[in-house]
Amino acid sequence: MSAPVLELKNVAKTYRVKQGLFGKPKPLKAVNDVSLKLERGEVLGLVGESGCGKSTMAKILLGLEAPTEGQVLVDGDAIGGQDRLALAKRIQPIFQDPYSSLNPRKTIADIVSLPLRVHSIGDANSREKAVRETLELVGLPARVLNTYPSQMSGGQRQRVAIARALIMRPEIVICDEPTSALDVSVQSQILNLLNDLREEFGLTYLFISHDLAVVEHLATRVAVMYLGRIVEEANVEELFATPRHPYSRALLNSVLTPDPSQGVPDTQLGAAYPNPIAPPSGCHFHPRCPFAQDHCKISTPRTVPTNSGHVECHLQDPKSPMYRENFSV
Amino acid sequence: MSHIQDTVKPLLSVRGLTLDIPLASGTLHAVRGIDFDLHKGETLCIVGESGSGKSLTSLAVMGLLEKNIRRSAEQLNFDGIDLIGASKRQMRGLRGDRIAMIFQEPMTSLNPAYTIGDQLVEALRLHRKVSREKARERAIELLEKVGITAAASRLSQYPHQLSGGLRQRVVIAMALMCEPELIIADEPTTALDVTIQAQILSLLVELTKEMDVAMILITHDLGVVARVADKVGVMYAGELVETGPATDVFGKPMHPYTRGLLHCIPQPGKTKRGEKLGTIPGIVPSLIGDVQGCAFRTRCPHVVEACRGDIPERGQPPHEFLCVHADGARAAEGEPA
Amino acid sequence: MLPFILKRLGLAGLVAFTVSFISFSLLFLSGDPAAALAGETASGEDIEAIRRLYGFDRPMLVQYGEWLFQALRGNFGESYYFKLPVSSLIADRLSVTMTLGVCGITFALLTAVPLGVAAAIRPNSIIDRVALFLSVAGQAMPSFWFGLILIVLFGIKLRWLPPSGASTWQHFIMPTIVLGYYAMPAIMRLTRAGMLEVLNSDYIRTARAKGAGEGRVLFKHALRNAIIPVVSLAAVQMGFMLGGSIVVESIFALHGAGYLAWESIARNDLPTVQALILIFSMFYIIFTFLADVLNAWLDPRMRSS
Amino acid sequence: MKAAYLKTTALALAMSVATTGIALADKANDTLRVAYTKELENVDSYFNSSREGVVLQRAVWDGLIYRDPITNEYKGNLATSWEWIDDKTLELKLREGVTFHNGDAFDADDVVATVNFVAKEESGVKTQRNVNWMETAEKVDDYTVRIKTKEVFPAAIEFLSGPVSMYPAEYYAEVGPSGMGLKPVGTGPYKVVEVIPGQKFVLEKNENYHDSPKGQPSIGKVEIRTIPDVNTQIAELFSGSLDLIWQVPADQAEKLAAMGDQFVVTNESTMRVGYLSMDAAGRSSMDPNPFQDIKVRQAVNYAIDRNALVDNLLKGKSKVVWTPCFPSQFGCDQNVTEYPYDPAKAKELLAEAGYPDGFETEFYAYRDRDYAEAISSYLNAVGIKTDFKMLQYSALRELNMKGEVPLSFQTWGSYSINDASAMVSQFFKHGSLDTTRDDQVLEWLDVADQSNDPAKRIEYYSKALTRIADEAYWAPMFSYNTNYVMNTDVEYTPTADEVLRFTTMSWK
Amino acid sequence: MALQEPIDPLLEEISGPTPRQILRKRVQGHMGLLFGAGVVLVLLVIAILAPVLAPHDPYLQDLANRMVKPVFMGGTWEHPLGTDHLGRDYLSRLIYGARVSLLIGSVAALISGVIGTAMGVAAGYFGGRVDAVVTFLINVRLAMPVVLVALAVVAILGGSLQVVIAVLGLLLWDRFAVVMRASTLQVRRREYVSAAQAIGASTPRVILSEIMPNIVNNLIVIVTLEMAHAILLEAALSFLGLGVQPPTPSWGLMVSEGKNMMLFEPWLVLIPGVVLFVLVLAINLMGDGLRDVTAPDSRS
Repeated sequence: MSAPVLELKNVAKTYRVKQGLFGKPKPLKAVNDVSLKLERGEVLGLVGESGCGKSTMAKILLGLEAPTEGQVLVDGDAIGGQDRLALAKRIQPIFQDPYSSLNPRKTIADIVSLPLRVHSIGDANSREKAVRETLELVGLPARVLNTYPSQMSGGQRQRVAIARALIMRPEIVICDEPTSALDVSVQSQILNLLNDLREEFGLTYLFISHDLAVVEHLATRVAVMYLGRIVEEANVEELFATPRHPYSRALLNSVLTPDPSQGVPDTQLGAAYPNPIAPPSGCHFHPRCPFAQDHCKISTPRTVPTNSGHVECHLQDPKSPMYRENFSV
Repeated sequence: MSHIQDTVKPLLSVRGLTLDIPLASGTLHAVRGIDFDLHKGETLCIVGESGSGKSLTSLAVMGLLEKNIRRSAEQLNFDGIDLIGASKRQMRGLRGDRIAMIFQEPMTSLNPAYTIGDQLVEALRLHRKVSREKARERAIELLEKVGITAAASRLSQYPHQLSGGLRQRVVIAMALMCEPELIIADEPTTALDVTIQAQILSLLVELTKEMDVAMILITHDLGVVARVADKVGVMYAGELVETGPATDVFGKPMHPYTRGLLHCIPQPGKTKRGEKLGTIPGIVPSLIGDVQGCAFRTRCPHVVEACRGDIPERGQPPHEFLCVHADGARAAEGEPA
Repeated sequence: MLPFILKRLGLAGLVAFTVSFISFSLLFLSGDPAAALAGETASGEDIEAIRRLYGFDRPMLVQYGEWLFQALRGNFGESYYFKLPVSSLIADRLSVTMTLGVCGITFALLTAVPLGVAAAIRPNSIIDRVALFLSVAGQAMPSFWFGLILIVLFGIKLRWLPPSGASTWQHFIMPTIVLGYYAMPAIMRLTRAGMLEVLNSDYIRTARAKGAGEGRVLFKHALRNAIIPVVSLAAVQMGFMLGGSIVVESIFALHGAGYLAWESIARNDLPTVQALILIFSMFYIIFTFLADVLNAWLDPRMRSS
Repeated sequence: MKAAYLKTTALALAMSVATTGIALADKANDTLRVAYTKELENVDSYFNSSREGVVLQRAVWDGLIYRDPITNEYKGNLATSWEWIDDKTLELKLREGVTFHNGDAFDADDVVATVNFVAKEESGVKTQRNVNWMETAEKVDDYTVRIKTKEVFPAAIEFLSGPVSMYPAEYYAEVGPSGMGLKPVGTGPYKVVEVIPGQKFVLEKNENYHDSPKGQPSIGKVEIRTIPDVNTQIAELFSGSLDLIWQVPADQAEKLAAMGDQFVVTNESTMRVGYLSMDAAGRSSMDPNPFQDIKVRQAVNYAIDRNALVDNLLKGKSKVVWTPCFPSQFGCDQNVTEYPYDPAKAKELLAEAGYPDGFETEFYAYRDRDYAEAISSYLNAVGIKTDFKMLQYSALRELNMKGEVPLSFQTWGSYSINDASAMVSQFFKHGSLDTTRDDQVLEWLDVADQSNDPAKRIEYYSKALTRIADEAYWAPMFSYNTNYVMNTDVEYTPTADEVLRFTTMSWK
Repeated sequence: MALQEPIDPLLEEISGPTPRQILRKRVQGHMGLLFGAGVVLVLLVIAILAPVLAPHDPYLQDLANRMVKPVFMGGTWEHPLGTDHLGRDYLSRLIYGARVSLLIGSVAALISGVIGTAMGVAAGYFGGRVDAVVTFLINVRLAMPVVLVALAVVAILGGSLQVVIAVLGLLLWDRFAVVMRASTLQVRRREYVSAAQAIGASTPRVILSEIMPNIVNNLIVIVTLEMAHAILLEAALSFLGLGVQPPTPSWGLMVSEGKNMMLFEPWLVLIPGVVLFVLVLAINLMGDGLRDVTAPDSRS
């Protein structure tokens, strides 16, 4: 088996955060010892509440932030050893807010051709040709070339952002909540487009979203993140069918399908999201976990392999006193 | 779109509500003659995409529109009070007392300069002659009711010291201080995480049932609507294109737009993983200038010439819709009529 | 709160130190203070003697170190011109400048804040336009010119106010207006912008939705938040004002610290100039410090952190 | 200070808000209100060097001798008679029965203490030249003293009747110059009752003033305020809160005079002479240095229309001057070469000197910006392009001493000392300020300065002045004048030495 | 190859105005900006064409004709605005004075703009220690009393056009630094900056091509305000006698020179004062206007 197209080995990112205006800076583990593997053509859905470290992960993968610890490997090569330009050819981003991700002072042609110009690929003519082709690819006519982002709707802008990400034909695209700022009717267009492009070019996606319905629809694998850690990772079928971590279950529960026969679900997540600067002891999830017992407050759960991935929960760990056989929450 | 559900007089009755915004380039017809009734204890969800006019509708009921927006209606009646003709003083008396509002952004809808306690007590002391102590007691009672622990000590905290979810609970408690008869909640959970969203929604549902409060809930999220609403109004380009009980609207969506929306969202279990989602091509048309015919026709797969003319009301109360096609073109999509 | 204050104080001290060092170096370049001291008739030898007597022949850093050491003990040396301790000289003059500064900032706040609030309540109304014009015109008006015009108008033509001096409260009216007018535009604009922003904020809508009356919304909910940045600005302006009172004091013959500064520059009275630069910057530093503390107190977000 | 201000504020408020607080002419209160332009550094006359200080000195203290400003005749003041015992010793008999303002009696001890203190260089008297000619003073008896000079010093009488005033020995020993500055005590016609340094002085008539040639004071109180801006002074004069201002620029004085009978405007000449100094010695870094060429210096002299400057700018009793001294000064021979305005000749001389297109030079000044500007305009007209630099006096002086000034417009007031040595000897004796360095001139001036024989002095000053003019070392310009503006209640005739004498003022 | 059919009805929206068209429209509707820019333009033309427009040599003195009254006060057309205290033509000096004021304003603003922008952008972009240092320097600068320090330095170095410009340029960078820092911080958070970085664009490229175009509107506003500030300060320095040196015709100097006769010939002060006021007013109006028309979300 060839090396995974993207691999994270024990990646951690710690910020020093000032508490209040003049407090002493305290460490904030935004990403805490994360290991992941992504095969070519896969779509990894990364889900979790705001503040769980999803966006920091995206930044690390894009080379915008250096990990404090661990390695990121692309096709088996460590990112640290590659220069940013080479990396940029292989990993490209699509951001959440199409109103903020396009420079308002540049024309669409400028925006889409920027990667080519940065990497000094081709001359003006060949670049224009590439831009036209890519725009066509994402369903935008060539006449948008000389318009500005402010003249476009949100969906069109997101198409431009996709065109910019694809013009270099990268292997991996980091999609950071690419549809959360869009209306439902536009969201489906973009999701379809992303799906089509993946098939066409064999792209690998890291798809960050808080919308589990979307993740279920698009992803092949899902990683659930909580307070900087991946608490469960599995094939999409397995995770949605038999979530093993209580948090995964709570997330799945909170998906509101448009079914009037059901009421508002009870997530059983008591307290609010904890302060990441002072994470709870033991299993970070214990204050909100309906199954939590004293053991969870003391002992940090181990990573336990599952059928298609792994999970971090005492309930799933045969070596833990809390282990319950064949338990899926 | 009138329907007489029963002989009980509705708490809120809206007929032909129209909101116009004069702009340099012409008049923006933001809301174009919408009708609905709301009875005591009922929850109405108005769902629509951005720019459909749903938020303006809620502000119009509250009388909190920007000064430059022109409001007119054949009828805008709250418990026998004509809100269009009401004086400023009368409106002030209603707001916060009998009609309360919950806004979208819990981070910004509380005044950062005052404590939670001050802000909770304010509405009550404005409308009722209650002592500070009594008001405080009521505030503590309500905070506990919305699930805030150690309520008494929270009163002296400032908004920034609370998380988003807690703030939205405070806002809800604030809305309930005077035991209103109507709560208008404008996207109350959009800014929150999915897990918190579920909590806040169930809190709202429980409280409105318990206190027999009518609620208008504005949202773009069909999932929320389905789970919360007694009645649903689907809004598009300033019009309510389909209204009816939630089970009817979701069970048998009549308007092509409603069906389009439902097809757009991936529904675990229903939509096949990875398959193409339904789309509604195009964008919402500009509402500046005269708008003739069906506003959805630019995006409707069933558009015919007649869509440019007057659009008839179809269906039977309580489930009605606006379309030239008698069945809302359900047959054309191969759905059972 | 205490660590905040201490840290802020430390920073203020460092700023003051840097300012004093910069100004000391600048003045050190100014050439030979001995010649200035010696006066019109001194010979070259006299000047040499004075140079040695005062220690002007030593390296700059040594001189600065000594100056700083003495300054920290409140001793700014002796004025070359008056032969009096600089500290007592300045202490004598500061009251006029402080009075002027306090009157000026009060005048500016009393005119600018109501005007800014009125302008924000009705954007694009007549009041808004008048306020905007006043502020633009205010920024464009050279203060020396404005002062001269006031003297001609009120001091001479109308004879309502005394043209110069500081002996009665009437003497302070024109200088106050000239000095205050200088700070008014910025305060007015900030009040207006702040009020506009606050009035568009969600919590104002919340207050209205509670049924709060317009007055309550404006003054209890909006102004309280809009005024927070104004406090800082007023402090900054007050600092600038004291430094900028040079022009006003020289026009109205007010014997304050600003006028002393101008005269001392003209007389090459280095110890006085040096001390004044330090004291004016200390004022700025102290005012901004107080404003920060006041802000922290006004703004619960800062208070609790 | 603050308390006082608050008190006045409260008082003003209490009195009435309606009255505007402007006091009208204060003849009724017997108080004369005068303005100073400059802040006085120290009232102690030995520790200030300004004209304002001289005015106070003459009012508060007395010298041993007095020179009548009109007749120039020397009269006894604190001394009743004096006599040279040898070349360097002057014996003076003192007036008896004189008391200081603080009640101390005046006698020989006071003279000895004063002279011995000020003559010491370490005492730091500001204007050394006024005192450094004295060696010591010794007491002969209670009312007789001897003053020894260091060199032969013919101008001693002049100095004793001018800047050297007598201080109370015990009081001065106790409080020193700074104490004297805050609470001055003298024997003069006025005593100081209030000093706010740099801002305000209040003088009160000395009822016990001795029978001095200065005369008896008439006005009861004099209030002097420092108002730096002439406009403000005039505004205060208009509003009736000042009675007398002086050193009023010519233009304003003219306008005030034209206002008819509202004000009395008087003009008097002063000893101050304005001149252009040129780097004839070639000390500056200019290369080639045109001013080393006599033709260039003559050209500069010819280029300027001194009459136009005097007629249009200085006006009043100013005169064109051709010598580096004021014409009334002893030894200031006026019979020297003159350079009438002749721009054509100036250009011609420049061409002969090798500058047919003129040249460029820095041009410095420290006061009277408009005069300097007018002069530079004349120079530009003949091709001497000036890079004009206005500096503080001390800065210019420093440059001057370093010899880095090629061309400058300067002035000299001779401390009102009516002797040519007070000016020409100051600048042509190879001191650091000498821009010419002519050995011949030095020699002649040494002879003139150190002789007690008036005829010999005149002869040698004349030689020196003639050579200076012939060589065109300087371009002397004009003498200054002062305008005095009074309201019509005040009776005063100013004198030519630019000193306000309150004693000779009275109410009409 | 098209995976998606072009969605045409949707694209009707693209016919909306370009940013440039919106800008033009806003500019056309902004009276303050039009007036301000117009006046500045006129004065600029006057300054450039001064040798052509001035009826006399501004340096030519005529001591016999001093302080001739302007034509509207009974003077003659020979000197439409009269003459000054050395008999120089006031109109000509006023015209040449425009050169000095505009030169001082623009060069001082340029110098301080370069310093302040470099500092502010660096602080905003790099953050951390760079930001701490820049913020400290800004604090130091703000704590220095400008007028006092400028006066002291000019007194030391002697007033000349170059010195005044340099002093003002070196003193007035604080607002540039503050505003550019804030703007950069704001823009830096935009996702297009992250996008450019993720694409692999170098830091200079990101700053120059992604950040600068989006903060340049703020920069222009500050340039105008600081220009006005510098002109006023120069006038104040000249008024106190420590600014530009004669015979250079600066408006501040003219007020200062005219001040002596203010009570008798008020026009000597009024004329340059009014012109100075109008110029600064116009520049400020232009700056305010530019801020209004380039503000991202002020679609009225």
